[in-house]
Amino acid sequence: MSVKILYFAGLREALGIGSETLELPAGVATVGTLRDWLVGLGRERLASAKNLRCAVNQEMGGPETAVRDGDEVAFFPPVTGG
Amino acid sequence: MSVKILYFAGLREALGIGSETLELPAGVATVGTLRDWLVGLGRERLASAKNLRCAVNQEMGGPETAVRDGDEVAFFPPVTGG
Amino acid sequence: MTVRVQEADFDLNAELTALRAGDARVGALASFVGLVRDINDGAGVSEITLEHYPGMTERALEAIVDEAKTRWDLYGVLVIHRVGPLRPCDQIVLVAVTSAHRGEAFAACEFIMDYLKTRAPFWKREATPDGARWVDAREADDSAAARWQKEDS
Amino acid sequence: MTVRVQEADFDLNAELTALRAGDARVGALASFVGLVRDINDGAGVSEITLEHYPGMTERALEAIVDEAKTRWDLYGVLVIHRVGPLRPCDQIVLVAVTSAHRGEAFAACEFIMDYLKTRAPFWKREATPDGARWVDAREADDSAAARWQKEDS
Repeated sequence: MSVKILYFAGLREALGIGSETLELPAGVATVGTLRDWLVGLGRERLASAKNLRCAVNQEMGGPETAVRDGDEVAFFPPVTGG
Repeated sequence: MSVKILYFAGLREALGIGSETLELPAGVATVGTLRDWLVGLGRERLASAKNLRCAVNQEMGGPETAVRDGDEVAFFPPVTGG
Repeated sequence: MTVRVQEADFDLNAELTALRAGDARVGALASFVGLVRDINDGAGVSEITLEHYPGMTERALEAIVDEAKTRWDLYGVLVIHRVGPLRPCDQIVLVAVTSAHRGEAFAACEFIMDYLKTRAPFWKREATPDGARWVDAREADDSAAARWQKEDS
Repeated sequence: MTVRVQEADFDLNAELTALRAGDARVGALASFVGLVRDINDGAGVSEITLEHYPGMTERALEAIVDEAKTRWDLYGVLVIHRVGPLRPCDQIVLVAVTSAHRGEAFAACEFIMDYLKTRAPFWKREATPDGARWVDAREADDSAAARWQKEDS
């Protein structure tokens, strides 16, 4: 299955990429397993990031949140607006 | 001694007077005794007023607050601004 | 001037802009505007009149602002309260506070309003279809003001 | 529109006037403006840049506003948040709430700000004499938001 992945703020800068669309292998079906798989691909910053936050289809999620074909998954630091 | 007495809002309307300057007899030296004395003069509304408030020289006071020559004493209902 | 009692309306934008003008320490501006409602205690209100105690009003408001400044780190405070006849939708009061951070600005703004409601000598008279009446003090205002005392103890 | 994310500045007076226009039920208007400070964590700040997550930002803000409306009786709510480059003294965010009484307006306004600070996907980058840096989230913001959850239980 294919998902669009977005990175924001310091994470986007550290990775040098704002978004990518990837084909996920079987077994990568949650935010947590997706993160581990991305670290394995060389996105080590996702492993070391402090308090990494994520959203699936623009709703806040956690490691257990399901990831399905066509989803938009975003990783980012804690928010600092306002 | 002489004091200036002010009445506000519903109390002013009920008494039909906004201010008066009176010579106080000996023994009238606090807000409480002043109030009793004014009731005796015919200002009965001061006796029946619910939650009557007072100020001496523009500072909130109570029955025990001293009244001295030249003071400005105000009686009024609870405030309702804002 | 920190405290103003006036018949005239006020320009919210001009007042808030002036309060923070050129002060780059300000990160937070909390403000409150009280407005005339066309209904109160179930009766239609066509006009209100605000009476006050000239002299004491300004002193009472300044004392409230001083108390707020001892409780929180504030850069600017403004209180404007109108008197005289007012109609529904008219502005009655403005309280505005600037600070570095929002928590202090919110707290100080609400504190000033709560104290103003119970300690500043203003009285509202409403014109209703059944005639004019003086507005009764609300118990909710006393308990709102009392909150700030509990926090001290 | 209740929620707007924009690069352009906003006219505080026009926004607040429109929010309560012609609504004589409104007795209270509480508002908050967040502003760019020229100092943060001890370093001078010459400019900030606000990044956000287009699409999710609006959804997150609307969810916060909806939550506020379930908690308090509100007539009008407005949230404007700017993105892009901003300088000291610039307006960043406006939250404004109208209600019949001040207690609800104050509470809802502060609630929306506290939730915005922890749940809306904005990120600040500061330009300082030592170079640009991303602003770290403040623990105080988490505890401010957590207050509103404790009250439920």
